[in-house]
Amino acid sequence: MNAPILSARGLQKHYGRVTALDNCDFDLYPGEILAVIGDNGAGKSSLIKALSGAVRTDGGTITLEGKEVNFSSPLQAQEAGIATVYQTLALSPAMSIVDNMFMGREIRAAGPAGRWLRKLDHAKMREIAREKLSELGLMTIQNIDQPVETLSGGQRQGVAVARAAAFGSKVIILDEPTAALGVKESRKVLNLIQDVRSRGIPIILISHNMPHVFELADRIHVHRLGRRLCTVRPEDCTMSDAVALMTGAKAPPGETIAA
Amino acid sequence: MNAPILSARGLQKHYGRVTALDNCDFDLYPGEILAVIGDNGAGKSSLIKALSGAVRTDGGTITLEGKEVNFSSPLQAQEAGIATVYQTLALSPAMSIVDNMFMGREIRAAGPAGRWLRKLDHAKMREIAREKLSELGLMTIQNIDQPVETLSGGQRQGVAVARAAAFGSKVIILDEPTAALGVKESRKVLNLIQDVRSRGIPIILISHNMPHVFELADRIHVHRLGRRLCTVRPEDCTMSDAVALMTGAKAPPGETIAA
Amino acid sequence: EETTACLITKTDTNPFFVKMKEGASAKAEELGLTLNTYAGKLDGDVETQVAAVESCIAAGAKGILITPSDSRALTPVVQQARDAGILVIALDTPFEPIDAADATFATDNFLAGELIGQWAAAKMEDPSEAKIALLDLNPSQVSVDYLRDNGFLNGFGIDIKDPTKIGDEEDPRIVGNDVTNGNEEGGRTAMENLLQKDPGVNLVYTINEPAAAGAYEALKAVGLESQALIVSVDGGCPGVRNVEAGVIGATSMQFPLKMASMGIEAIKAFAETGEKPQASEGLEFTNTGVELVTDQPVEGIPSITSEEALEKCWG
Amino acid sequence: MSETIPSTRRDAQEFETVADGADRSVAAFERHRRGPVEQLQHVLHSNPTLVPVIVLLGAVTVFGLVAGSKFFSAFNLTLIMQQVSIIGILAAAQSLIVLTAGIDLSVAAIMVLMSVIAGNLAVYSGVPAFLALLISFAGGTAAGMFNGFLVTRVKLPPFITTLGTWSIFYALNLWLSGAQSIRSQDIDTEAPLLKFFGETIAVGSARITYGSILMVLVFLVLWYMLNKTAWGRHVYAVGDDAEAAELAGIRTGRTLMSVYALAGFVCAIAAWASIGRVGSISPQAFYEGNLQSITAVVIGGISLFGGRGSILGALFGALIVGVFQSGLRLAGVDVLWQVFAIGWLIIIAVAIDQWIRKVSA
Amino acid sequence: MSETIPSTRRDAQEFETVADGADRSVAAFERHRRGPVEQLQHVLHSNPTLVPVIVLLGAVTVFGLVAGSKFFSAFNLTLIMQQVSIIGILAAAQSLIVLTAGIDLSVAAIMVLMSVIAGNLAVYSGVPAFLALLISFAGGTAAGMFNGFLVTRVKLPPFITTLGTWSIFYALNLWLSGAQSIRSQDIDTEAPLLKFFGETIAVGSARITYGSILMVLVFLVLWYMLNKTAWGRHVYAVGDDAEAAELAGIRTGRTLMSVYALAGFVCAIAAWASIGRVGSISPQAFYEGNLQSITAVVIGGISLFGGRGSILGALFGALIVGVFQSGLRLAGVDVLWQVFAIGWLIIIAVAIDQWIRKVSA
Ligand SMILES: Nc1ncnc2c1ncn2[C@@H]1O[C@H](COP(=O)(O)OP(=O)(O)OP(=O)(O)O)[C@@H](O)[C@H]1O
Ligand SMILES: Nc1ncnc2c1ncn2[C@@H]1O[C@H](COP(=O)(O)OP(=O)(O)OP(=O)(O)O)[C@@H](O)[C@H]1O
Ligand SMILES: O[C@@H]1[C@@H](O)[C@H](O)OC[C@H]1O
Ligand SMILES: [Mg+2]
Ligand SMILES: [Mg+2]
Repeated sequence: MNAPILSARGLQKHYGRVTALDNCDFDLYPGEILAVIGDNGAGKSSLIKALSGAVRTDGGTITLEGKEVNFSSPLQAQEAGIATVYQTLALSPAMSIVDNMFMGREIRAAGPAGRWLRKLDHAKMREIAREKLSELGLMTIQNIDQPVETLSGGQRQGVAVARAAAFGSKVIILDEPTAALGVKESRKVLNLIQDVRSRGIPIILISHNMPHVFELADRIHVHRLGRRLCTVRPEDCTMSDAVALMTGAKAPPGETIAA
Repeated sequence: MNAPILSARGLQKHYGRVTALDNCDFDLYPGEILAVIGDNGAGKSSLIKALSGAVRTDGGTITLEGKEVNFSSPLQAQEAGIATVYQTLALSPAMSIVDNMFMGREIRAAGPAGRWLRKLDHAKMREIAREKLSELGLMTIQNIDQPVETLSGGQRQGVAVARAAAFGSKVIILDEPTAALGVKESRKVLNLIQDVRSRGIPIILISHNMPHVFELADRIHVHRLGRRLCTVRPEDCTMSDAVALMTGAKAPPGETIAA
Repeated sequence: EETTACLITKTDTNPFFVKMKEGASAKAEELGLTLNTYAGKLDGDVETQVAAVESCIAAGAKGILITPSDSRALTPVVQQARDAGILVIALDTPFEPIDAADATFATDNFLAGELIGQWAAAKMEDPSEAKIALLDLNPSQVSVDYLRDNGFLNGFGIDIKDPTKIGDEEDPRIVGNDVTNGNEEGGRTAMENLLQKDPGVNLVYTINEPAAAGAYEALKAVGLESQALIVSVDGGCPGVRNVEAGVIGATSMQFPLKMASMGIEAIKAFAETGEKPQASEGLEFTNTGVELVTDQPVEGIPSITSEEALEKCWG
Repeated sequence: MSETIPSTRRDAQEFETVADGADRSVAAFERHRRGPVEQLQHVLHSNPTLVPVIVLLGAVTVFGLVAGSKFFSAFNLTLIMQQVSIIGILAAAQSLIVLTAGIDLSVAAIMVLMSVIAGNLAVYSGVPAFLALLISFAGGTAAGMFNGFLVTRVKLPPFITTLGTWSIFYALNLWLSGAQSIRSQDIDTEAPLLKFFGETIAVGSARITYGSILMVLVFLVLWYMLNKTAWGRHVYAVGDDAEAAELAGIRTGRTLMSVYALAGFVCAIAAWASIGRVGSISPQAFYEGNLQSITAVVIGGISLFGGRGSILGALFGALIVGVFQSGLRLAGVDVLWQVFAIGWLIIIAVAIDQWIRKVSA
Repeated sequence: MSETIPSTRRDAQEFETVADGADRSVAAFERHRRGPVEQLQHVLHSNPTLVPVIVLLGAVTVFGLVAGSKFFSAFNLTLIMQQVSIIGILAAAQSLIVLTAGIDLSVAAIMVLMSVIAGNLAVYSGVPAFLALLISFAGGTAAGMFNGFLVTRVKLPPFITTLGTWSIFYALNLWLSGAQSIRSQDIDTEAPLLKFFGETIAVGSARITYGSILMVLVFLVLWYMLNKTAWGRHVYAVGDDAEAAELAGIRTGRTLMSVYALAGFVCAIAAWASIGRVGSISPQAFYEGNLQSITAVVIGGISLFGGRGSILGALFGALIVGVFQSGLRLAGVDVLWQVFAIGWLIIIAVAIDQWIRKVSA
């Protein structure tokens, strides 16, 4: 197996007296879908926040494409190619869908107005946003200039996923992307994940939905008590095994696969 | 079949130009678990907000135990016996777990301090809270006086569910209670729902998780485009049928069962 | 043991009080007194002045010089100070009742107004054709404000009705009153407002010279600066230079520095001999004097020129 | 509830049932190595009201050293209590509003208006003093309810509401008083009761006014109400997240209304105390009292975002400002630089508070 | 992406695949019956800046009828423009801060301090006027950045930050100026450039000062920056939900810092304009300018919670206040009742705004 594209060693994160990450390791290989599973409070979100620059760790190293990185903000992670859909979505409620999709990646108008007056090309952004949204087939949205706050929970999730997937990235992280979605929309997101993966982009997927995890994942990172308990391959293990591992009902079988 | 305990006729709810409820009917029968399923944005949350007094409808009537009711606040609904766990959970982040559990139902101290000085009995509330939480077996929480904001998403959900279930109610409404929960915690909540039901209390369960819905529900209310499309019994129909109905892939079979 | 004196002014944002502080500090140094100075944050800031008096009591001061922000409200705390054996002298603004303090060193503000009123009446070709704008201090109508305003009107020959009320006159020559907060910005806006009511304004009374400077700007902006005569009160050096420049027709000069240094002397004397200062003859207070400053003297009203005034401005 | 799954009518997905055999331990560990600074931070974090107390003690010590025995006398220390008593009581009213995530720019205006009303009635209109006071209490409560009405019914943000009513109350105050103070002598003869809180108890050189005692009492009563009654919990909940509180079954509108009414009532109490403190009734006094009360509240560590902090913090906040002002005055520092120092005090006090809150429980 | 499911390696749960045949219609219907009032509400909702415009036109009309031709003259209308120009420019600076969910109590203090600095340098120290102005611009920007530093780095709430720095800037102002004004005549001889914005263009009886034009220009430039550039979108996003903006990849710290720096710079521009407007340089002027600028902003419909409202609203807000004051004065109303009326104006204007926002898009 080739070298991991994104990996972490010995990550530490404390919130006061709570240890959210306890010497945690992590590896993502090129082109794979890696699922991260674990109990509530096991530290999954903390892990991906550390990987995506949203929190600063108290210790440990992160390596992207072999180079050690040290993100001090989500922007740095994004610029390095790590796009994330957080559990809280990170959308601006009063702003329109287009504005949200292009937040931080606005397109400037061509010509002097853009160059000198830094004028934005609203028409173009609107067009691209509409295209991306319908291409992903995700949306049941009436108006692309609608403020995000008027969307239902599911619709918002759609916008956030679309934003992460629409712009070229090296790694996409999804923290429970289907938690609030209906069957139809979940399906769309799952299809989308596979679609993204088929373009060769590796994906980290946090999910509590075992059928989804076992359907999509190439490998499963089992997270427990703030660290990686083990990784397993869905071919090698049943859903029941995985659940037993993550809940502590069963001890990990040594190192199941070379991590 | 006996009379519905909670029912609604012709509910209307508009948000500006969006119609969230379009002449919607609803019935909940004593002792049953009624699942409400539907696409994102179909209007499920709007329906339960109307039933629980959280939003005022623009038209239609609601009947509880045969009497027409007109809730102008969640408190009125609660006092009438309708306890709700909202999608947003409705917890106060800076307050402790105990404070949240007893919010609005605080216990006053016995004796003159309680009667005249309205002093609360903190010790008693703490004790009861601990009892309820461990009885429900839901929690992996370290400290009952911990502010809710320090809990993970899943832990918060647990507190909210415990609050709704811990105090005697005629009807319990749960809006996607397991959406953010892990496998273990989800299982706990599902067991809890059955437990509550076995005490004779009817439950309205909104969920996108078809296996859970089909496992628990006595009847399934299929919501589509702001109204009740039909109700089905899980015995009479497959998950695929239900999904087909709610997504509009299939037309409803007349009235499947007498609603 | 050293003698401590206190100076408590209404604010320290007004050059008038800055001058007072200068006078007091110089005199205190000369006489070997320790001086503590206090000020309210803005006009009417009673509670800061109360606290200042109390601090002076705590600091064991021998005497307090105070320009009360509210001539009535501060009497109880001043009584406390006097009960503690401290000499209290009101500067600039008398207490109500005036004997709440041991002594008062002040300009006769009514007279200050009267002088500029008389001058204006003599200066105008036809006082019956006057159109008067009155630019006062603030909505609170403190004593210096109504004394000067009514003094001016009285001097000009207008029936002032209640001498403690501003704006109760009915003379048709009065275009109106507006407030300036005693600064240029307020003076300008107030003048503009009154010009709006009647662009024919030809006589402008102002509470002090910053307000007068603002009023002049407003007149100049619409080219009416030669149509209207501006009179004021204070005699601060910038004000005197404005008389020289023809911005202000006449102003009544007061002597804050003198008030303060006399006050320090009185405290020194009191500390040494226990003697309290006496009021001017026929008055309830010690008149520190007022002089009319103008470069266009009129018959029968003694005045000094701006050149002379520059020598003693706020002396 | 037992650990085994109750008999379900239909089958749960098989993998889910595994979870019932789960381990019960929790993802949490104690951290061990911790520097002394961090340890201090932790102690303060668990007892946030300690912060203003420490700042207060620190300030007293420093000024005691700098300004010497004049500062550190029983006379001066009790004097500071007197001097802060009015802003202190206003800060208590302000804390109530701030705990609900509001802000009240009108507290001092209500207070002054009520002192003018009580004074006019008792001194000029011959109304018995106690009745005049009762009327002013009712008036203060009504003024608070007017704010409350605008906030809860018209749904205006508190800042805007009180920015507007401040002007309104101030104008009414000038109108009713004719901008004239009521003289101390007149109060003494007509209605000495109005000056009740100016009375002092002398113990050695210490002079404790009834007004200082009143301030402490007001804080203790409100502390009890906020921390030991259901109403208090609701106030915190509303401040923390109003929507959540509403859905949880709190009558947020009513709670807010009661908070504004109570704050107005406390302002009227402050009005009574202020007559004793100043000795007369001045319509121009306490013009900056609104911002000063907010200063006390924030220095006391109550969050402007609502729901966090103890009302006792505001008492310490008011005392800190008083100690600073008194110390600087006695050290002969110009008002100018006093203003400057208070500016820094605000910034530094809140910065320390912020640093402490960075730690999570 | 096609409508059919891409080949999955493992099987999806069977029921899920059904969803792909789903209907594509959306839960949305037009409502039909709608009263005229509701219709108005809707129109205003989609164009919120219309509200202050309508209030402004309404006020002009009413006062035109009440106060007659004196009010309705070109002279008076341009005078109002002049009179509001300084508070207007401050309101522009304030709007920037309010859009980020902050509030700035120090704008007027920064302005006065910068006018004093420019004046002292140019009039007394013989520094060339343009250089003195450049230094004051740098100073205003630095003062803004100091606020920004406290907000973004020390993480103090903006209200507290600027409550503190207000005192600091005010004390510095008194110290530098020695509380003395700089005379108009001295400015004329030493540094007439400082008065540039006092120049007027007379068109008939209308007198448009360069200062009024400057105010409009400042608003137009800021409007462009906020609405047509990426920076502007980021400002709105930070105001709307700072945490979300950060996670979405906005450098919220930098954005906030730039907003505070720009606001400080605009205050320095206002300082220059104020010298032209007042004629002299007075350290005591505009003491209430902070709250007046906030009043203009809220009457203009910009939400104090950030992220919502157009900066042009603040321009109309300032004009509305000016029109009210002018109209009431011309109608012969006492200052007292003018204060009273402005209080109600704030409440009513924001209540209308609130009513309109009740409708959802
Ligand atoms: N900001 C915070 N402050 C304090 N504690 C926190 C914070 N964020 C997380 N924690 C704690 O850290 C632990 C791990 O939380 P985290 O959100 O990473 O879990 P998770 O595995 O994502 O859980 P879930 O499945 O519920 O999302 C939990 O005990 C939680 O209470
Ligand atoms: N406060 C609101 N303002 C405007 N529109 C709203 C509001 N709340 C809901 N809506 C709209 O009403 C419709 C129904 O929303 P609702 O939240 O009831 O859907 P739902 O069925 O619960 O969806 P989900 O499964 O995603 O929770 C959606 O189109 C949504 O955009
Ligand atoms: O009395 C003072 C007056 O002389 C000065 O000019 O302005 C302020 C007043 O309080
Ligand atoms: Mg998580
Ligand atoms: Mg919903």
